[in-house]
Amino acid sequence: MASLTHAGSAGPIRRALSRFFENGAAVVGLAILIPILVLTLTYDLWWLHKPNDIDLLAMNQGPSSAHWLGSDGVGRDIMARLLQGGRISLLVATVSMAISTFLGFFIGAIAGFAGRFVDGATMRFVDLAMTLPPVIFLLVLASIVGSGIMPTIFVISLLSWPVLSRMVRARLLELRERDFVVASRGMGAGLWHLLIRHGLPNTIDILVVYATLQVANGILLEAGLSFLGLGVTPPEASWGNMLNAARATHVLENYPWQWMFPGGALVVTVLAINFVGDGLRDAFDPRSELK
Amino acid sequence: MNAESILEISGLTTVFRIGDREIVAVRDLSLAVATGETVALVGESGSGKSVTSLSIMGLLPRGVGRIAAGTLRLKRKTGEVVELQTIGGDTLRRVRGNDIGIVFQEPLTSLNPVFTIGEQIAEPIRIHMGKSRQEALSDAIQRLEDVGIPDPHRRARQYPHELSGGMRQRATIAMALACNPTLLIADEPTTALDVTIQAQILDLLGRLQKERGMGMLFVTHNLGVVAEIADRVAVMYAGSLVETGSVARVFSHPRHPYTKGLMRSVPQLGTATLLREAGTPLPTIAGSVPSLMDLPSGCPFAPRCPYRIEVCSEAYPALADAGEGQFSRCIRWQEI
Amino acid sequence: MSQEFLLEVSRLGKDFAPVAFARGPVVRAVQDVSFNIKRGEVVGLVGESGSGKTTIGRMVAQLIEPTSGSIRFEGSETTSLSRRELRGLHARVQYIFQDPFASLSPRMTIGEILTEGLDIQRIGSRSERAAKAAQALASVDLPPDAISRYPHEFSGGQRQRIGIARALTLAPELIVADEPVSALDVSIQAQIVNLLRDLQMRLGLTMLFIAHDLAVVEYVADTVIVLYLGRIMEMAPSRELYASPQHPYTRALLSAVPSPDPSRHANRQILKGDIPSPANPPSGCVFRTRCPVAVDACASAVPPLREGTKGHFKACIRDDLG
Amino acid sequence: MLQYILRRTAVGLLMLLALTVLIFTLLRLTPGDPIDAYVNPSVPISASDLEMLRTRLGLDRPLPVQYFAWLGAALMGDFGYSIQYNGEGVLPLVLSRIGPTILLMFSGLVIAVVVGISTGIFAAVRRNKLADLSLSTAAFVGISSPAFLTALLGLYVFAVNLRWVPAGGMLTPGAPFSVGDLLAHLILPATLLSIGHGALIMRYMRSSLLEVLSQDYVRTARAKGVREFWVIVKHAVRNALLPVITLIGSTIGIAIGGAIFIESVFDWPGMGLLMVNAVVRRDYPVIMCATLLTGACVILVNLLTDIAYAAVDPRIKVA
Amino acid sequence: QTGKTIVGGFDVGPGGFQGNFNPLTATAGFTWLNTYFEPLVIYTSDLSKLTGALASEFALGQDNLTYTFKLAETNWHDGTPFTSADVKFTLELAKNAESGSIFAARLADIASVETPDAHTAVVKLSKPNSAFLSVLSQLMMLPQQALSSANVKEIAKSQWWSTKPIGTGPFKFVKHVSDQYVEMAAYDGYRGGKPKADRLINRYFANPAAAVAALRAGEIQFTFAEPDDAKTFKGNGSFRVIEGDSYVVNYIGFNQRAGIWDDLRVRQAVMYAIDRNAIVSSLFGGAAKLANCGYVAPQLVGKDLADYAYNPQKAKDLLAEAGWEKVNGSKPIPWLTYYNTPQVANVMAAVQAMLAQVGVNVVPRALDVPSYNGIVRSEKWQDFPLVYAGLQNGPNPGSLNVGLNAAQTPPSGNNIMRVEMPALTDALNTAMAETDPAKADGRWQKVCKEMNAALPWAPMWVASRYGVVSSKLKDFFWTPAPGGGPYVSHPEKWDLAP
Ligand SMILES: Nc1ncnc2c1ncn2[C@@H]1O[C@H](COP(=O)(O)OP(=O)(O)OP(=O)(O)O)[C@@H](O)[C@H]1O
Ligand SMILES: Nc1ncnc2c1ncn2[C@@H]1O[C@H](COP(=O)(O)OP(=O)(O)OP(=O)(O)O)[C@@H](O)[C@H]1O
Ligand SMILES: [Mg+2]
Ligand SMILES: [Mg+2]
Repeated sequence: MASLTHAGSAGPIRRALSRFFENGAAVVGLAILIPILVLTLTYDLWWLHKPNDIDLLAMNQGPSSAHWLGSDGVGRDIMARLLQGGRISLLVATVSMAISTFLGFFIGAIAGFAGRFVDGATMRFVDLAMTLPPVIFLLVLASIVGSGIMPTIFVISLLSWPVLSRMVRARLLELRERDFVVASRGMGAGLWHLLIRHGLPNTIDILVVYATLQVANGILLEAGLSFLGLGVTPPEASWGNMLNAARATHVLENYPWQWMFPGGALVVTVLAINFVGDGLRDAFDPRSELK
Repeated sequence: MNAESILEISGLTTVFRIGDREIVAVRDLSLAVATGETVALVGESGSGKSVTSLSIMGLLPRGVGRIAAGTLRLKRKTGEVVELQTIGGDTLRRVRGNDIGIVFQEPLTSLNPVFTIGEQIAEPIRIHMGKSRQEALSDAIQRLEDVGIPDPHRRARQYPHELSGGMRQRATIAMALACNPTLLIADEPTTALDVTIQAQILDLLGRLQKERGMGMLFVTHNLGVVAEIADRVAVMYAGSLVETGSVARVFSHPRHPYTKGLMRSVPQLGTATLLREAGTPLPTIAGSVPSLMDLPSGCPFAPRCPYRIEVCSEAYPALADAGEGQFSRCIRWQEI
Repeated sequence: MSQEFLLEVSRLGKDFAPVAFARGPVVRAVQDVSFNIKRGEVVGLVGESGSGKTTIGRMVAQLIEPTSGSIRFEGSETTSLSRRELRGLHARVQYIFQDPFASLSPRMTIGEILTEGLDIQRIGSRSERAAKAAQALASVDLPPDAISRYPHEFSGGQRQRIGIARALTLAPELIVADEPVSALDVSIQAQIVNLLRDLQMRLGLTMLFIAHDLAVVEYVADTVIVLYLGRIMEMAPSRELYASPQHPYTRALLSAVPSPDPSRHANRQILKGDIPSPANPPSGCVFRTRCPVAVDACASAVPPLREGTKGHFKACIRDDLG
Repeated sequence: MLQYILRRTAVGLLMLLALTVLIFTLLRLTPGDPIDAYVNPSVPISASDLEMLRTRLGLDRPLPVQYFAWLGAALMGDFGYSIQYNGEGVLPLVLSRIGPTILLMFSGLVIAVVVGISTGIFAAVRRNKLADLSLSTAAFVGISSPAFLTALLGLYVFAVNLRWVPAGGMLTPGAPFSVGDLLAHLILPATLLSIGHGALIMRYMRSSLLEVLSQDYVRTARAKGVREFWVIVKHAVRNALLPVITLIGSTIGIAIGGAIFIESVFDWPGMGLLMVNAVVRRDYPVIMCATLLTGACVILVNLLTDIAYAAVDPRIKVA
Repeated sequence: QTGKTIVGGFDVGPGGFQGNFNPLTATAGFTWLNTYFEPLVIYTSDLSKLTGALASEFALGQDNLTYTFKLAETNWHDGTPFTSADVKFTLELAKNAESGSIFAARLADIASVETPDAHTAVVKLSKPNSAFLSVLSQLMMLPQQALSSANVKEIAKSQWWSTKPIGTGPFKFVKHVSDQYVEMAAYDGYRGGKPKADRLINRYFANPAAAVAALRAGEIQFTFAEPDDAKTFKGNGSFRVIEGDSYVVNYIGFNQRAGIWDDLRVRQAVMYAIDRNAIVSSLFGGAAKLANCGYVAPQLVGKDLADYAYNPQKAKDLLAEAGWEKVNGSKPIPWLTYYNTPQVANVMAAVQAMLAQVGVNVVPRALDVPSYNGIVRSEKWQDFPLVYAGLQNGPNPGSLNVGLNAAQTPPSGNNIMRVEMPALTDALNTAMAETDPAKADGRWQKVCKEMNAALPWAPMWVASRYGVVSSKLKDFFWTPAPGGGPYVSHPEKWDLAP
């Protein structure tokens, strides 16, 4: 009964989180991420410039006391655009993450739990989605649905779920044979019960990690799409379309603040999210439960 | 060092670092293995048996486990006596596989899945006996034959997963014996096996040990196995050696309440029917094995002990000499 | 209640086909197995690893479908049930697992684990379910505060108790216990065996007790079935089987068990060779390749399971052995 | 084995068929057709001038007719003519681009694999030491940097400013072919391409090796007296490579069509560039053929990965 | 490798047409085509008038219908002489839509082509056409001996164009490596003299920025450059920046069928709301001319046009009068463009902000060319209520006709904004029929006036375009002509300093 003398009873999620907070890099990631989130979400309350206010008299100016991070080619404040862009990039990344996580989980879960036939059919579908050359898929999809925030979200979500489906399916195929799931089936559990009571909690590590990394991935994909001119359309700011400016050599060379700040923000944010994701992976790793 | 001993452990204390705490996995363990002798180390899961064998081999996980105290003296093939806890690097490497062979519990996981059986057995032969690849391989086939594997030429070319459990365990034994070590450590070599296969392996080990006159440290948790194979037995509980002596002595007159309880709680073939028909429950040891993270003060067995008195939970008992080479870590050993 | 037998298994067989899209031999895990269990009886199923014990247990518990043969529960055939009926049957047969670590979901509290079956079967209200869970917990000697804890906070023996409690919540009539003690520490095994035996007698449970530890089976079971490569070798009342084993395999098995009693070591009989692969079992008697007394005839036909003395069956053509 | 390959091939062919239907449908849902791509809107061309061109290309027929016409011809090995490239045969065109792409991919992959695996091993062995931390951080930065940004900066720094390497293309135009020239053009894009993959491989290798190092058979190797160096290189690395092979396989699959950023920044005449141009120009025959070919490559690579996996891991039998 | 090799990005930017080798389907790319093919007539290097190329002399008869061309004495690259038969062959092929020619509609007025002798060609039109010679300037002469055997219907798909074309220009085709470059060698027999460069290479670039990078890296000697990139070369002694008029008027096109632009006051309000001066001086760095109609050339503009000077208050008032709140209010109006340059993105952002100030909510959206064309040629008015586009307005002022004449409404023409303004159509028809150069300007001024008053589009400006040349490249001539020309550029004189 020795182990019963432990005080309190932390659930698996709480334990994972406490492991997470022991991970230095992950905490650093979080420490970077939280201020970025707070800043992007609140900037309009405290920053006097608006992201789309043009000032043709103050174009391409370097950082100054008026424009902390300088101004862009139409005299918009880079700081305001950076923060608004962050908001948009994070919005796109988060929403597309939610959609693709949802799709990925359910498709993978159904393949994993619903038996051979469904599994085979679903997985061929997933294979197909993965065989599609991403460039063509992206370009074509983007020209069909157009560009802008919603289409970008749509495109990114559609591009990303198959990977998750595969992981979820693999986990559930294995889970299906695990004793506690067998026990549940032995008590008469149906598909829905298994999915919600066992499938979901036991893929939570995959989901959490995927979701985190997918946010990072989403930011990168958005940037890539915008770079190709397909993502979030200007004048709405996003980190990707701000970076697009660096394609012009003169901007790259003469107005480094116009791309360095969004580029830096993007890399740092993605890096921080990756740190967090990696920390979560370790924290939620089922093997760490054994220790 | 005693003339006959190959291995003399005295006062071995091994600790593990877990987070910012240290746990004592083996505490003040003294034990000797003589040439031609089989010593069994028994105890329940987590009692420190494997840690003891790993300590001897210097294979404690780096940065996590370390020998905190004690000496481990080994008489090498050359007759030279070394202290295993102090030598390191190359010398230790030359001891491993050459002077000491070890067989692990899980034959599947302790064989490398991507190399053939032959290659894996040949490896220590090449390292320690300086033979060529070809020679080593034919030696390996010879070793496979020694451990009773039929058709050793074919088997040598196969991968671990292509062999049955018993066959794999024979292969790991062949590997441990490849360089004719003077000491064999067998860490629960039969636990993962079926009884009929276990009987084969025990028979094999017993025979090989006699033939070669090796010393053998045999780790197990099965008292039946101890009786089958060992000359002397050492019983561990929660990291401590609680009782040691010749098998005959300990089995007929256990001097520690844990040993006694353990022996009684295991149902015996033939007698179990009587118990069932009489409706008597099996004798048990109350409670469960304590976690090393929070060992009780004093005697670790005290909370479960029917002979417990107050002092038991105050002081860690010393190993008391019960005569005829039998020792017990119980202050009331005489009453048992 | 008029049925003599709670469970009647006849000519049960199970083949495992290779997984989807892969090729490979069919594994004949269980072949032609027939036995009956009376209400309140404990039947022990012993055999070495891979002999098909778990497969039989799972077919009995309706966790997998037999390839052939029939399983009758209280006289009614179970292999052709509708989903609804199957769910009802699931409540009446419960399973206890070998591995106390794998059998409890690490993501659920003990309370959730114990009420899961009641939830699935939609039995009782929330509070009734909680009460049943608490009662089950008490019956396996665990403290009530365990209800809000997670499995990792318990030792192996305690977890096995929880697994037993879970099986009890649905008040089953038949329990399939699949090696319930073999993963446990020696000093805990006896506790769990006692608990199971106690519950069985107190609640009048019928039990299929699977184990490879012959001594434990001897203590628990009224009738013992010895399996080898998916087939029954010998089946007899426990006392008979241990006192006078008839089949050469049973004898070898009993003799191979290591014992602290040195007198038993002397006439030890060690079987040669390995268990053949169930994907490619020997012709005729599956044991003949390792049998010390095999004769040519053993290879030609599968020996039928014949009743010798009353209730004592064996599948061996050699009647000439003592 | 042969049967396995045949079966996989059959499934693969069905998949390709589905792929063509999918792409065909998607393409026709996009606004604009090849003729629309042909005219600069600021050039005064009247629409009637373009109609005949449209008819010439058969774009006025109903969609299913066009699809089956395409499929029928494709099954005969005739993939038609490129619209944008003045009637170049599609198949030779696409094939001529697959070489450069494979060259780029392969070089990038070789760099990524060599660097990724060796640093991965190094980091795992030096777990949590300074070397590990800095390598891991570098890998994280590599994973976190958008490919187009590194490509742009790389081009700007190494080609435009330092002039170490040419600023794009695969060969110096007009110059006779020389390996040195090819390598000079190749090195920068290949290196930049390898960053992301290399970083990913490094991370995988590190964690995979860490896992393997805790396996029993590694302990067994030590117990045999194997030198630490060989314990890692011989016993651990080979096992640790298994998951990395899968990763590399999936990377190739994705990368074949995905090197687009590098190809477009460096004007590398590969599939990525071809496909982007084909989509922008609505060059249907080229898109169809390229999709089919990259799809086939992905399927082939997946198959090869599975076979390679079986070759490295004797436990796995493809059958 | 010996000899001088000039490498350039001659097909970069809006004047180029990478990968097109068939002059019959060329809408641009004449800068390059002109190095190996030649038309009968060509614009002078300042684009002010037409002069002879393969036609050493040309004249329009009194009937305003008969054109007589005296042909130059020269040979094709394969050595066969160039004759009037080639002219007849080329014109007939170009007029035949079956060949996939995009000149068919523009050459529809040709009634006959006669060849009185080997060095004279006479073309008769069915009705006067002021744009005829201008069209001919883009029609490269093709060798009859090489193409007459080909099936006309297959000619558009022929590989001849990109493998072994034959022209009369100063350079001979050597090879084309798709998506990489086209290589030419000097044609020693060129009638204008042996070219100074031995080889000429046209490198292909995915975008102007890549070409600029190559230029800076010293790999090429010339390329088109985006205005902002061009700026960075200013004051750099190793490069020369060429600036010139683009001849493309940029406008905000009102979809006349969208319903929301019906009221002239709304269109005027758009004009007043945009501070074009500020945009030109800041975003264009002054390198653009304000347009108040489709033209900026002084001889075409005329006097007393409304100047629509920036006046946001007036714009608001006009909108209020027109009941804009009811017509559209603040609903977002998609604003399409096919320009994907950073400069245009900035311009549109600025305009968006200015329009937002007066209560017109436009949302810019940049598309690729086919999507844009596909959308604006469709009938779904709500998809393109507003565009930002350009249309060539010179050197032949008749270019605008295709975009504004009611008769040119798709599918027949390119009047994508569906402008149907009878007065404007009349003015255009009159001007198009005027073959007398002396009177033509006046006619076009009328068109301009009409545009200025009725605002079928909101005309914005004509911007400058830029090329950048390495100073090693001597005697190089380039000007940002629409579609790349052609104009007299003397490629045979281009030379490379060591
Ligand atoms: N790598 C390790 N890190 C931390 N603690 C360890 C480690 N290895 C062993 N221990 C601790 O040492 C104790 C003794 O473990 P050991 O493996 O020796 O037990 P054992 O007697 O061999 O048990 P078993 O019968 O299960 O093999 C365990 O309780 C465990 O907590
Ligand atoms: N799902 C499955 N797919 C394929 N083969 C299986 C499956 N389950 C069991 N088998 C095979 O069927 C045979 C019988 O297995 P089973 O698990 O019933 O044996 P067991 O007697 O319970 O063994 P153990 O003592 O190891 O638990 C074995 O050879 C096993 O490999
Ligand atoms: Mg152990
Ligand atoms: Mg089993």
